[in-house]
Formats: sequence, C-alpha cells, structure tokens
Amino acid sequence: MTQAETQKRASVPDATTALASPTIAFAMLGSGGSGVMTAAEILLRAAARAGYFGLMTKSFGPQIRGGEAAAFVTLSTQPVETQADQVDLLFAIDWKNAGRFAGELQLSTDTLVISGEAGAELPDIATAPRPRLEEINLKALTRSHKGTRPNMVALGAVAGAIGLPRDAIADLVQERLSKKGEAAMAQGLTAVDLGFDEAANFALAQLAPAPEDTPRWIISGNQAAGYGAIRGGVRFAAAYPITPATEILEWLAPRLQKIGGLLVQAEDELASINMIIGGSFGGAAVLTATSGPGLALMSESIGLAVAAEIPLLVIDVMRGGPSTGIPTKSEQSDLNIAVYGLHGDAPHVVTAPNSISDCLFTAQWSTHLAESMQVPAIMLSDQSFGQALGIVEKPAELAFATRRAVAEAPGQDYQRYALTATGVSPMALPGTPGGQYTADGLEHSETGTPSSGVADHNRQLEKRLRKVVDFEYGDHWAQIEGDGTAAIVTWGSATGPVRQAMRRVDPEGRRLRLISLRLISPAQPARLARALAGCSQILVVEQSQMAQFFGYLKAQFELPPMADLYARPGPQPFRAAEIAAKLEEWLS
Amino acid sequence: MTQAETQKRASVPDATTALASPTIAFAMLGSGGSGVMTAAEILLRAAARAGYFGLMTKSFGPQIRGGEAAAFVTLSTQPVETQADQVDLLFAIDWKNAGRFAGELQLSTDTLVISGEAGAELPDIATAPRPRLEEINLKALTRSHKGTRPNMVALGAVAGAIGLPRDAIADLVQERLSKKGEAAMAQGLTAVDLGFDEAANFALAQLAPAPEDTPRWIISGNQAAGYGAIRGGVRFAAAYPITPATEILEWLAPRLQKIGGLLVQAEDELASINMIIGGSFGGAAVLTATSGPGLALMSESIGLAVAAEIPLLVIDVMRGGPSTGIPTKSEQSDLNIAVYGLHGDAPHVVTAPNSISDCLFTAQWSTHLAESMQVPAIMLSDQSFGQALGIVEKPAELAFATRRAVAEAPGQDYQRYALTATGVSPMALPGTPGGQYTADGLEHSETGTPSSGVADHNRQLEKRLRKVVDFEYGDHWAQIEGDGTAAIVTWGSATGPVRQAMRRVDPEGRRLRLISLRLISPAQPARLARALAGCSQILVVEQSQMAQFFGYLKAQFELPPMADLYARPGPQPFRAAEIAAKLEEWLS
Amino acid sequence: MTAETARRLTARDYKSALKPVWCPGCGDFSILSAITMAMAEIARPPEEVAVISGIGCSSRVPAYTNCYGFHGVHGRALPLATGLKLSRPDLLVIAAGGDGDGYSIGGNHFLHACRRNVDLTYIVMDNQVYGMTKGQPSPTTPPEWDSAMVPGGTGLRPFHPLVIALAAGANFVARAFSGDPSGTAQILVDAIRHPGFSLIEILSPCVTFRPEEREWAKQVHPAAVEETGDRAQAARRVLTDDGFNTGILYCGDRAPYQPAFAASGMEPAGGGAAGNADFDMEFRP
Amino acid sequence: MTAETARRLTARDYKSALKPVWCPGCGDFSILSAITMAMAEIARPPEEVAVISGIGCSSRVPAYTNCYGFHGVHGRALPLATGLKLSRPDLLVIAAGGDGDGYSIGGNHFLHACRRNVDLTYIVMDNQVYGMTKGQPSPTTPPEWDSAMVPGGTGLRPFHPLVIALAAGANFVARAFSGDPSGTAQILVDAIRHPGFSLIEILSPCVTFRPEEREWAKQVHPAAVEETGDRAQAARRVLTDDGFNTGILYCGDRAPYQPAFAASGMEPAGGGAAGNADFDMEFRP
Ligand SMILES: Cc1ncc(C[n+]2csc(CCOP(=O)(O)OP(=O)(O)O)c2C)c(N)n1
Ligand SMILES: Cc1ncc(C[n+]2csc(CCOP(=O)(O)OP(=O)(O)O)c2C)c(N)n1
Ligand code: SF4
Ligand code: SF4
Ligand SMILES: [Mg+2]
Ligand SMILES: [Mg+2]
Repeated sequence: MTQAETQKRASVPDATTALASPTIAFAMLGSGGSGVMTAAEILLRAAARAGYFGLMTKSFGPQIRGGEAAAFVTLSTQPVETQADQVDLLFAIDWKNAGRFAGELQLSTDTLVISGEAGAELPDIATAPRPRLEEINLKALTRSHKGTRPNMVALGAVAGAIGLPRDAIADLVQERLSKKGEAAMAQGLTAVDLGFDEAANFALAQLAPAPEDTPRWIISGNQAAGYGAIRGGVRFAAAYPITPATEILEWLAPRLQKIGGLLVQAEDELASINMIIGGSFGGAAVLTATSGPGLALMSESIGLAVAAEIPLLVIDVMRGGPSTGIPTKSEQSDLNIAVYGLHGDAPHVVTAPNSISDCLFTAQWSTHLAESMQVPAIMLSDQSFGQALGIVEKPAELAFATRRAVAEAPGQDYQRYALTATGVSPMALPGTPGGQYTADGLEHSETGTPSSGVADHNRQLEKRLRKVVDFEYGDHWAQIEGDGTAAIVTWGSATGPVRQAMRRVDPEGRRLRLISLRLISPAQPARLARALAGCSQILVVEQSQMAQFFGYLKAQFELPPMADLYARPGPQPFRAAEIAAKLEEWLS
Repeated sequence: MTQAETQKRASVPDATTALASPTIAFAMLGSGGSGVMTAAEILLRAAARAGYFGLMTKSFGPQIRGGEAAAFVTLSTQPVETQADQVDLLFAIDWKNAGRFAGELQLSTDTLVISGEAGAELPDIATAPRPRLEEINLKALTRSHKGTRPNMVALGAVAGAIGLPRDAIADLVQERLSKKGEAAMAQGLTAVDLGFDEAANFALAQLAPAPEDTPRWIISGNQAAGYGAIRGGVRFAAAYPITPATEILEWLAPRLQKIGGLLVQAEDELASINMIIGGSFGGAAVLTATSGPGLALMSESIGLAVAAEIPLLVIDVMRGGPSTGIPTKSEQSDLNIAVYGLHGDAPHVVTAPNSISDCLFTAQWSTHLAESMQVPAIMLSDQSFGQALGIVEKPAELAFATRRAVAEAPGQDYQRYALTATGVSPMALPGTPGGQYTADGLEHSETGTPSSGVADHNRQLEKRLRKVVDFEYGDHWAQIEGDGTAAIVTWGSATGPVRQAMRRVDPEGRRLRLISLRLISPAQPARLARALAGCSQILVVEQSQMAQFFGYLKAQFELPPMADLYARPGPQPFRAAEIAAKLEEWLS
Repeated sequence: MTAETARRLTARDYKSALKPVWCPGCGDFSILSAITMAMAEIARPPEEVAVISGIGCSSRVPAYTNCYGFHGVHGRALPLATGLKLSRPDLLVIAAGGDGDGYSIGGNHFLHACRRNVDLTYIVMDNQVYGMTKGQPSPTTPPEWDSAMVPGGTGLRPFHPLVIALAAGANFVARAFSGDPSGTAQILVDAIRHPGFSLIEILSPCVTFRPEEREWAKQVHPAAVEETGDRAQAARRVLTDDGFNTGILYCGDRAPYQPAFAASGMEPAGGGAAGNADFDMEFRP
Repeated sequence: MTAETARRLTARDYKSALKPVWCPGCGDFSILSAITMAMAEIARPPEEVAVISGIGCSSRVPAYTNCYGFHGVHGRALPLATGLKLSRPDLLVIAAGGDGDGYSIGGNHFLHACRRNVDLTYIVMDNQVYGMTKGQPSPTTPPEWDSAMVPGGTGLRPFHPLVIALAAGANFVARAFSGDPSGTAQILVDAIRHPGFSLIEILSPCVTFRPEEREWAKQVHPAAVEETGDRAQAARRVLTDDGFNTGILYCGDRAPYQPAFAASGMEPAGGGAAGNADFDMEFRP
C-alpha cells in the first residue's frame, strides 16, 4: 500500500471533499492511437514544474505500433523510485485489450476507475477488486466540442482529480500545440477544461503541496546514461540499435555531433565494439551501448580491449533473458556475462547505477574508471531505468580528475606495456613521435611483442589484474544508508524498491541498513566487510532467477553463512509492497 | 624427480651397465626441418607396441613453420598423465635457438645430454645443471652412409639408450618408408642401426619390461573428443578452424563423411553455431569445436539453443587467455565463460574430461546429456589434452541409453514447450505431420508463441532450469579416488599431475582423496558434500590466475571455509613435482 | 479418391491461427499471403516445409505460417537454414527476414550463402528501415533519410542486394513488391522450384517509420526484359534500373551444394553407441 | 637545410627490428617490403601512420613496420581501422590481413567498409588458404583443393573479392603480386593517395600449405588495359580476366565518408567535466 493509500484508508474513504496525500499513483489505458502516452507525459511534466517528484513507465501490447498502451505514473512530494503498489486512479480512454495489463495493473477497493467509454463492458482487471467506478463519456464530450480530443479531456480529468495545478497544464498544452496554431491551442484548452469540470464530480485525495526546494529534471535512465558519458568525456561512439538501449544512442547522436564528436551506426555489434576500440586507441574516450544479445557478440573483442589495455565504456541496458527473451521488460540477469563472460583471465570493471539519475553519475564515473585504468568498463543499466521517465532532483555537477596516462614524449626505451607500480602504463597516442608500438591481443612482452613465454604471461596477467584491484575507488563503490544490524545487500534497479520498502518497515531507520553496490567488479571484500560490520542478518535482493548476484557475492566475498536471499526473475518489476512483505517475514 | 630418477640416484649413478627403470623421459630438439617430431613419434609408437604407456607433447618456436621444435616424451610401465619433472635424456639434433625451450626443459645432473652437432657450443639450458654430456657426430655419420638421415640416427640412439626393442623400431621405420621404395627402407634401417651402435657407448637406465595386459591406443585428446562425439551419435558438425581445436575437426571431417555424416567449414563461428542449431532442430546430433575466442562469438547463439531447447555439443579446447592470448599453450581459464558467459538466466551443461582418453568418454557422455535434456553442453578440453599424443589403455566401449524425446505422433494439442514432470518436452521433428511449431529465442508460452507475460516467463525459466538440475547424472559427475581426510578438488588437465603427485606424497593412499569434477555445471552440491564427507582439509588446484574454479565452487557449493587454493595461470604445465611440493607444504 | 487428392492444399492450410503483431497496413501482411499462396501451388505438405528467420518485424513470419519454423537470433537466419537443409535435404527450407537482419548484421552469411548455393529460398522483406527497433537506417535506406540515430542521414550509397547476390554467386535473383501478392507468389514458386540459393528481394513498405513508402505502389513496374542466365548482363541491368523493376532478374545453372547426408533423416539423434571398428584400428600403435 | 629535408625517409625507416615469424619464402615478406617502399614514397612520418590487422600469418604485419600498429582479433581489422580513422582523420590508416581474415570471418565488415568508403587502404595478402591454422580452404581457395578439414575440396566457386568490392562500392580496386614488390609499392602509393576506401588484393604464395602457388610467378601479368572509372566496366573486366591481371583496375570518385570530428585529435581523452548548459536545459520540465 502506498503512503497515499494508508492515509486515505485512515481518513477519507467516504469523504466527498478531497484531502491531501503525499503520493498519488495513476494509470491511463487506451488502444492504438488513443494518445495515452502524450497525456500522461504532459501530466508528468506539469507535476515536475509544480515541484513534485515522479516516475512514469510505459507498457505496450505485442503490436509493433498502434496496439494497446498503458502509462503508469506515480507522483509524490518525495523522490519516487518505483511505481506505487496500487494505483489510486485508473483512467481508460477505452478498454480494448486492457486485459493484457493484468499482471502490471494493481487496483484496490479504494481505486477510482474512470471509464472514458460510455456504457462499456469493463474487463475483470477493472472490476474484480471492486473499485469505485465512474464514467466520463469522452465520445459525447468531444463530439459536442469541435476539435477537442479524448486524451486531452482525460488529461484534464486526471489533473483535476489529483489536484495538479490547472495553470501548469494549460501552459504545457499551449506549448505542445503552439505549432498547430491558435485554434488548436484553444481547442486543447477547452478539452482540458472539460476534463477538469468532469473531475469536480469525483472525490479523490489530492496531492499534498509540493516542496519548493531544488529544481527538477525530467529524464530517462537512457538519457541520463548518455549525458553522463558525455560529461565523462566520451566523444566517439559506435553502436547498433537494440531495445532497450537504442534511446541512449538516439539521444547521443545529435548531441555528440553538436560538440564535435560522432556516433556511427555500425553494421553489427562486432563492428561497433571494434570501431570504439579503434577510436580509443587513437585517443578518444569512447562508448557503445547495447543489451544482452549485443553484449554477448561483443565479448570476444571486449577481451581484446582487456589484453591490449584499451579504455572503453560499454553500457548494457538489461532486458529479460535468455536469448532474445523479453526485449521490452527488465531483469538483472546479465550480471554473470558482464563479470564472467570474457574468455581467459580478463580483469575489467563492471558498474551499475542504482537509480535513474544515478545512471548519469555512474556513466560519468565509469568513463573515469575506464580511462584511468585503461580498461573496458561495462555499466549494467536496465530497461526499468532506461525507458522510464523520472522527475528527479537536478543532478550535481561533478568532475573527476580523469586523465588517461599518456606518454607525451616517449623515449627510445618506451615500452607500451611497461610494468609500473600501479599497473597502468602510459599509452603513446598515434601521431606521437617515438611512441610507435603495436597494440596486441596476443600475450606480449612489455614492448608489445607477442610472447608465449611463461614470465611474460605471468607478469602481464599480474599487471592487468593489479591495476584494477589496487585502484582507489573511493566511496562510490556502494551506496550505504542506515546503520541497523539487518543489512540488505542489493544492486541496480532493485535498490529503489528496497529503499522504499525499508522506509515502510523501518520508518525510523533503526533496524535496517542498505548496501547497494555501484562497483560490481572488481570485488571490494574489505570495504564490504566494513560496511557489514555489526550486522547480524544479511539479505540479498535481486531480480534474477538463478540468483546471479548472490552467487557472485559468495564467490568474491566472505559472505557470512547466514546470508539470506530474495531472488526472482523479471519481467514483473519489484514493488515496495513485495519487498516490504519479504522484509517483515525475514525480520520476524 | 621421477621415479626413474629416484631409482637411478639410489643405485646406478656411476654404473656403466644400464639398469631397469619403470619410467623414462626424454626430449628431442632440433631446428626447422630436422625431423625431431617424426623421430619422437616413431619412438612413441614403438613403445606402445611394446606395451608401454606414454605421453608426447610438442613445442615450437614462434615461426609458422620451419622454426625450432622440441618433442617431450615420457614412457612408463604405468599410465602417464603428465610429463616427468625432468628428462633422463636430451638429444639435440642441433642447438639452433634451443634456448627458447628454457622454461619447458628441465635437466638434472643425472640427465644424459647427447649433442648431435660435433663441437657445437652448447646453450646454457644444456650445461647449467651440469648433466652428463656426450656427442654423436650426426653430420659425419650420415655423410659416410649414403641416404641416411640425422633424425633416424638420433631415433636409433635414443631407442638404444633407453632400451626400446630394436625390432619394433625397425618395423615402424619400414612401414613409414615403404612407399619410398626398398632403398629408402634399407637406408632407414642403416641409420637406426648406426644410432643403436652409438648408444651402446652410453650408460642409461633402461625401461623396465612392459606389462603385457591390455592393448594400447595412441591417441590425442582432440582425436578422442572427435571419436567420443561420433560414438555419442554426432553426425552433423559445422565449425571454423582455430588452434588448438582444429585437429578435432580435421579428424572428424573425413570420418563423418565415411559414415554418412557431414562436417561443414563455416564462414565464421556465428555461422557454425547457427548451422548446428539448424541441424539439431532437424533431428541430428550435432557438434562444433572451437577455442576461447570462438566460444565468445558463439555465446549469443548458445543462449538461443538454451531458450529454444536445442541439444548441442560445443567443445572448447582451451588455450592461454585472455583475447588471442597464447594459442599454442594450455590454461584452464575458460571456465567462467563456459559456465557464466550467456546473457540472461540460461541454464546449460558444462563438462570437462580429466585425461586424454577421458576426452572420448566425456564427449560421448556430453552428447548423451545434451540430447537427453535438449540443452547445449559445453565440454571444456584444453590444449594439453588436445594436442598431446598419449599411449593409453584401449578405452572401454560404452553405450548410453540416449534418445532425444521426440513427439512421434503429435496430436492437435501438441505443445513444443509443454511443462512436463522432467522439464523435458518431446520435440516434433520437421517432417512430422501435426507437430508444426516455431522454435523461438523470445520468451514464449508452451506452444512456442512469443510472450512477455509474467507467468510464461516464470514457468519456462523454471522448466529450463529444472530439467538440467533434476537430471540423474549418475556417478560420472566426478572422478573420486582414495578416501583420505585431505581432499584435493580439481578438474580437467590438472587432474593427472595431481594424481601423480598424490602417488608420490601418499604412496599408500591413506591420507589423500582426489575429487575431479567431470560435470562442472549444473553444480551437484549434495554429491560433492557426500564426496567430501569426513574430510578435514580441502585443497583446490587449478590452472587459472583468477582462480575461476575456486570462485565457482564457492558460489555454487557450500565449500567449508578452511578450503585452500593452489591456482596459477598457464602456459607452464603443471608437473607432479610442483603439485607434490605444494601438497607436502599443505599437509604439514 | 487417392490419398493425394484427399489433401488438396490451399493457401489457408499454410497459415497459422496467430494474429500478426504488424502495424495495420504493413507490407509484410501481403508477403505472408504471397508465401502461403506459393506454398499451396508448390503443394508440399506444411510439415515438410520449414521457415527460418532472424529478428525484426518481418522475421516474425515463421509463426504465422503453419509450417515448422525457427525464429532465431538477429542476423543468423541463413546459417540456421543452411544447417537444417544440409542435414535434412528432404525438407523444403525457406529463410525470411528484413533488410537489417539480412544485409546489415547478417551480411556475411548473405555473402557466403550466395556463394555456397545450398538449395534455399531467401525472402527479404525490404522496407529500407529497421522497423522493430523503431526507425533507424538500414543498409538499403536512402542516404538522405533523417533519423534520430543518424541525424541528417547516413550520406552512404545504399547497399544493392541484387548486385551483391549476383556478384557472390546466388543462383536465382528476383525483385517483387508486397503490393502485388499474386505476382510475388508466382515469383516465389519459381524461386522455390529453382535449385540452389534463390534471393527474392521484396519491397515492403513500413507504413509506420517510412510512411512515404506508400508511394512505392505507384513506382513499381514489371521488368521490361526477360530473365537472363547471364550473370554479368543481369548485374548490369539491375545496376542501371530504377530499383522498382519487379520480376525474375537472373536464373543461373550452378549446381546446388548438397554433400551426401544419410545419417539422420527423420531418425532422432543421439543413439550413443559402440565404436566403429575402422576408427578403432587407427589408434592401434 | 630545412626541417623537411632533414628527415628524408627511406623504406628502412618504416621497418621495425622484429624478425617476422613467416616461413622462409613466404610471399608476405615482399609485401612488407612493398609497404615500406610505398611509405617512403608517401613520406608521412612513421608515427602518423597506423597499420591495423586481424589474425593470421599476414596479419602479423603491423609489428614489422615502424608505424603505430594494432594486431586485433580475427576478422575485425576494418572496423578497428574505421573507428581510428573517423576519430583521427589526421592519421594515415592502413588495414592489412589475409583472405580468411578479410573475406571469411571479416566478410561483413568488408562489405560495409566498401560501402562506407572511409579513407582507408586495405591490403589483403591473398594466399588462398588459412596459413596460420595450417591449411584449411579460405573463400578464395579453388574448389578442388583437398585438405583434411574439407576432404575432396569445397566444391564451391571461389569468392571474387574484386567483384564484390566493386559491387559494394569500394573507390579504388587493384590487384598485385608479392613477387613484384616495386610494382606493388607503386600501386600502394596510388591506393593510399586515392581518397576513400581502396582495396589492394595481393597474390601472396603460401609456400608451406600451397607450394603450388610458387607457379603464380609465371602466371601474373600486368593488366592489358588502362584503369577505369566505370564501375560496371571494371566489374565486367575482372569477372572475365584470368585472375592474374595485376594493376589498378578501378578508380572511382565517390566522396569519402568522414563526418566532422573535432573532439580529440591528439588530446588524451576523458577530461571528465561539468555539464553542458544546452543539454541541461532539455531536462528542465
Ligand atoms: C544481436 C542483436 N542486435 C540488435 C538487435 C535489435 N534488433 C532487433 S530487430 C532489428 C532490426 C530489424 O530490422 P529489419 O531486419 O530490417 O526488420 P524489420 O523490423 O524492418 O522488418 C534490430 C537491430 C537484436 N535483437 N539482436
Ligand atoms: C575468432 C577466431 N576464430 C578463429 C581463429 C583462428 N585463426 C587464426 S588465423 C586464421 C585464418 C588465417 O587465414 P588468413 O586470414 O588467410 O591469413 P594467413 O594465415 O593465410 O595469412 C584462423 C581461422 C581465431 N584466431 N579467432
Ligand atoms: S514498424 Fe513498419 S515494418 Fe514493422 S510492423 Fe510496423 S509497418 Fe511493418
Ligand atoms: S604458413 Fe604460408 S602464409 Fe603462413 S608464413 Fe608460412 S608460407 Fe606464409
Ligand atoms: Mg527492415
Ligand atoms: Mg590466407
């Protein structure tokens, strides 16, 4: 149950005047072309302007386009990291194939269901939990007001029902329709007003006043990842489109162009990974983004970058697996391939953001790590970050003292793979006189000459491992919150639901501790031991059938034998209620 | 020290008459075209005919062809699983670039070094350990006997020095030269006799009489793997050449042809893995063989075979990694990619032979597993098996009751991915009326129709995991020897050296226990727990810098915290002396 | 009534009950119809036909037929189909997919399938765009087509599948248009009957991401000249045509690649068995 | 004496001290010489040249030059070189390798590099065999060539790199022979100077696995006709020649693909920095 619901239950089940709630969740449904996404996005944006936090996720039927669609939106005075357990309001523009969202749409008896189709037969999902049912005859309304569109009326109704300021909505509608001329703008406003008027008939808790502290951003995880990479210095990218990573590329392409960089669409993932290796060899900070199938194809050449010591940022936006799996849904099941998927002993870096806005930080940090250690870094984002739109605090501007170690004036005795104290060897960039060497994926001596000798293999293996193990990662390795004696160890997109569940189960923050790893590999056993100091209980939470994260922790850390596990696959996203129930059970 | 050496030390350091030794090791060196490999192989074959066991490994300089070469041969009355720690005899046809074999060639003061080059300056490796030095002037001898070749004289000398029967040698030389005519045969025999005569001047322990029990085979690990697959039913193969797996393919191609099967050389590994998926979908038992870089390229499509439930045998002959690494040397560092290298939760089978002849058994068994469970099986062989020639006992003929579960007469309600008790669903083969379905790598319902639904994903994931976890693997999952309380857990090519070291350290077999896993994945925790019952010490031995096997054991088994580790990378092969020293230290 | 006439097959017998995920108006619907019409004319029972694809909107086609199907991974339809055909020469094997699947990520297999000339029919539903991933340029996309991923257009000369197929050795090359399903079906029949590797490049508008392709209906026209068996002549012709010339453009006489394969047929695999005396002999010292 | 004349470069300046691993008599030795001779004529300082390869005997070539080099993984020389050139347009970038590397596993990149037409020079040392892995047929191997891996020969029509390159859009196409290093060097100079993607297919005998290729010395002859800028004419010519015609066969005028890239040049990457005000703006609600 969301906090909103808790409050409503307690105070206003039958009230006809609306009370304030810090969090409100709604869904909008409709079939192809009904415009639910536009309406929901305008609502989200209006909420952001008003200072709320929020999260919008989208769901579509199997049709490539024009099929049924659902938008889920949670708005709050507090940061929102996962959709509310249940929606307070469901607006269906129509009910065609609405049954398909059964698994995703949770109603309760308190939910207000508004049917936009007069006299429609409602599907089970809308009636089974016995919610409050209301109707707005969109067809009749839009017919009687020339040029108005059903989704705009719905938008007005939802805004009115949950108490979003009419002005913010009106501004946005005008901005959107400004290109279409005065008449369209006026019709849009009329539609919104019709909705607001209809909403006056329904009682629903209204959003509590928004905090007015920091400016808000609306951003998706994929945009944040792309921007983080640019902030990290990435200027050259090559990639092949794949769901759900494509938006990173589509966001980056024009923006790289603008700042003198370049994104190339390659013929396949084998080409894209090798193009960026070439670019990085030449001196550019580089990136590719893909999902599981593409990462698998890239693994041979990521190994090349390990052996030849080439910095790369590879973003994997995870989706349901294995194989082609479920491209449009989320899962945390590429951890193993990211950590262990290269042949031979191939030390590299694996990171993971823990929220939509952390995609920005982690991408920037990962670029810093890759460049500093001359190593490929794989960042594991996922569909639930990548394709969701969040209203977040404007992220801080951060600069890392990144600089690739470059041999500025290599002398006669220049050795590309010299054994240095840190394991990082200055790289001569093509164009630098005297620095000529051949980068090689064959085992090599310090100069880069192929060698199958025992000593060279041992030394170069050791150097490549040492440089990533001994690096000073600082505090960014994990997000640690609370200091209770029951620790939840998690990562990535499981973090938000866990955090929200912790707030419910332990509102005072006395019993629980959150440890969310941002640096997955190389493992930081000493740091984790310190973070776990004083814990008497450990629960690992992750979204993978085979408990990949748990297995990884067991392999790489001295995980106490009492460690418990809550793991399940996607595509069902984690909700706070689910985790909270698990926590209650675990703590008792 | 080999047993041979122990005996010699004790009894015959200065004797001029030769005594018997159960094991003798020798090396032959020479530059390009000197024919060392031919000579050494004839010696090996003669020893096999005489009933000895043996092992021959080859080493080459970096030259593609025509560079320096060294053959290492250990012969024994007992099975030989690793080269002896030191050679008893080194014959150098010439010394050009002999220094390159420094890491691999171990001499002692007891070694007899025969230089075939008169008055040559010997390199450090031949003189530093102060061995006995002798000379045979090959140039002079072959000049004075028309048509004789230096390597044949060397062959005779080695055979004479270690006491291989002249008749067996003579027969083989005649067989080899028979195509070249009478004169060549006579010249060959003359050369051999010259060698034998020369050898009479040197005292060296002679091989003890051979046991006369079972017939011997000479076979390489790669041949054994190919033959095992054929015995398992494999009839269709597609592959792309790669060192050190190519010999599997080159052995298979003509033989498959002969028995009505086919091997296709594909354009790349992406094609080869998909060709065999197609072949298996059609009903054939199929195989591909590759090494690390190729396995990496195949990983996306191996995941397809997991999702679409297609049986495959993928043999990975491991070499030094990462990246192109060291193609001609061995390492056990592809364990991680084999077990964890597929994206998503992708349960499959990973096996590993523990000796050259076990390559035959394990390939056959792996085919059985793949076919029975409709799953890809990755068999991890390595260069040290694949490219070595062993004299072994003729392997037993074994048949598994393999049968792919096939829908013979699918009815109207046929469901390709039906949820069955075992998790294995009968597969309709194309051509079968009524069985039409579409195999899919997208998540699907029981019929195979793509589905992103929560229930379908959970059920199909569960089914695919269950079928491999619940399968009855029987006793083949591991090789267990001894019942001491100190257990050594190992796998693959580390097994032989460990076993030989155990015999030395614990000749009565009272203290140590060997557990070598043949089934790497899925893990068998209950079985391992039973196998470890009563142990107070555990040592894990493996040839990987990052201790991949150890990490895997920690992740998948409840490994007691006292477990110790001895791990190091290749390319230096494990020798019994090295492991024995480690065992002594560990036990003390 | 003989068994044969008992089973007179119509296009409907080759269609499955599944509703395609395609957008209303997508060209692929008509290609599906053309495929099933062609099948009915060929009249092999559906269970003896296998339709193999990669990933993309167009690659969804196998499950919409009532044949055996394999919806594999992106770009690998041709090696899948090759492996199936080589080990099951008794089947009629059709590979199908999109321009991205076949000419971008699958380009190497396309080259080598043409060269290998296994008896396969390869149907490419070319919409000059990546439909499934929502509108990126494919190798056949015009250079100036603007998109989010490649702002301002690729600036690249489009890939010419027919010329490449001819250069690489394909044994039958044709162009068709989805708007003419019965013409397309007729070409498909000929392609299937022709031995060796046949490429049928079918223009198939993507109404969602390339709505301007609706215009194709006005631009296509049957090839003015007869098909040829002269590879160089065919190449010259397609190099200089306007890209909307439909019909069979080349019909070669290379013998298909089909080494003997007697091992499996319909026998399920894996009868793990004893050794082979000949092979045993080799290992005797 | 000016700085320029102070550094008069000879072929030797482009050779490294490393001893090649090639077999005595291998054709690749002469190609290495031809490359260094061509470099000396081009006279870009060695540090401004990058030689990029995959895996194979021939792919060992980068380390034998005194330029920057990258010995990557099998089949990926062209995308490596493409990424380097696009982000470092100031460099002279040469890709080199074998027939297996370039036409078998690397076939897709070959197709797309021709089409993309980045200003690269691609040297294929074609010995019609996989040398490094000890003698398997490559796409250019004659159909009847017997080997352990493909007993009795592939039976396949050899891949025709020049025809494919022309069909795919390469901007310069030539054939050379390793036995004529100075002729080869001259072609290389022209190829390097020509903008866009240049393919130089160099016949290079593998004396170890294809000893019969020593005969090539007797078979090669200079092309009887002048180079052409007409793609179709060039294709017709190479389709009908005997495969031993050396010289520049096609010289096109496609503009190379080189989108602006101003970001790195010689600046080392990764100066992780503050945001961009424009980009920040987009995220304001
Ligand atoms: C290895 C891999 N890379 C990328 C993708 C994403 N992807 C799916 S379909 C597709 C392109 C489809 O284009 P096309 O083959 O032309 O088919 P269409 O949808 O246009 O019919 C891509 C890039 C994938 N599934 N797998
Ligand atoms: C992914 C991968 N597959 C296979 C190999 C093995 N391999 C190395 S070189 C080579 C072929 C070399 O042939 P070619 O490119 O013609 O070069 P050549 O040796 O003939 O000069 C192969 C198959 C590899 N290194 N990596
Ligand atoms: S996106 Fe284009 S190709 Fe895909 S189904 Fe829709 S119209 Fe067809
Ligand atoms: S094997 Fe052939 S290609 Fe390789 S180095 Fe020797 S002669 Fe040259
Ligand atoms: Mg397309
Ligand atoms: Mg070659």
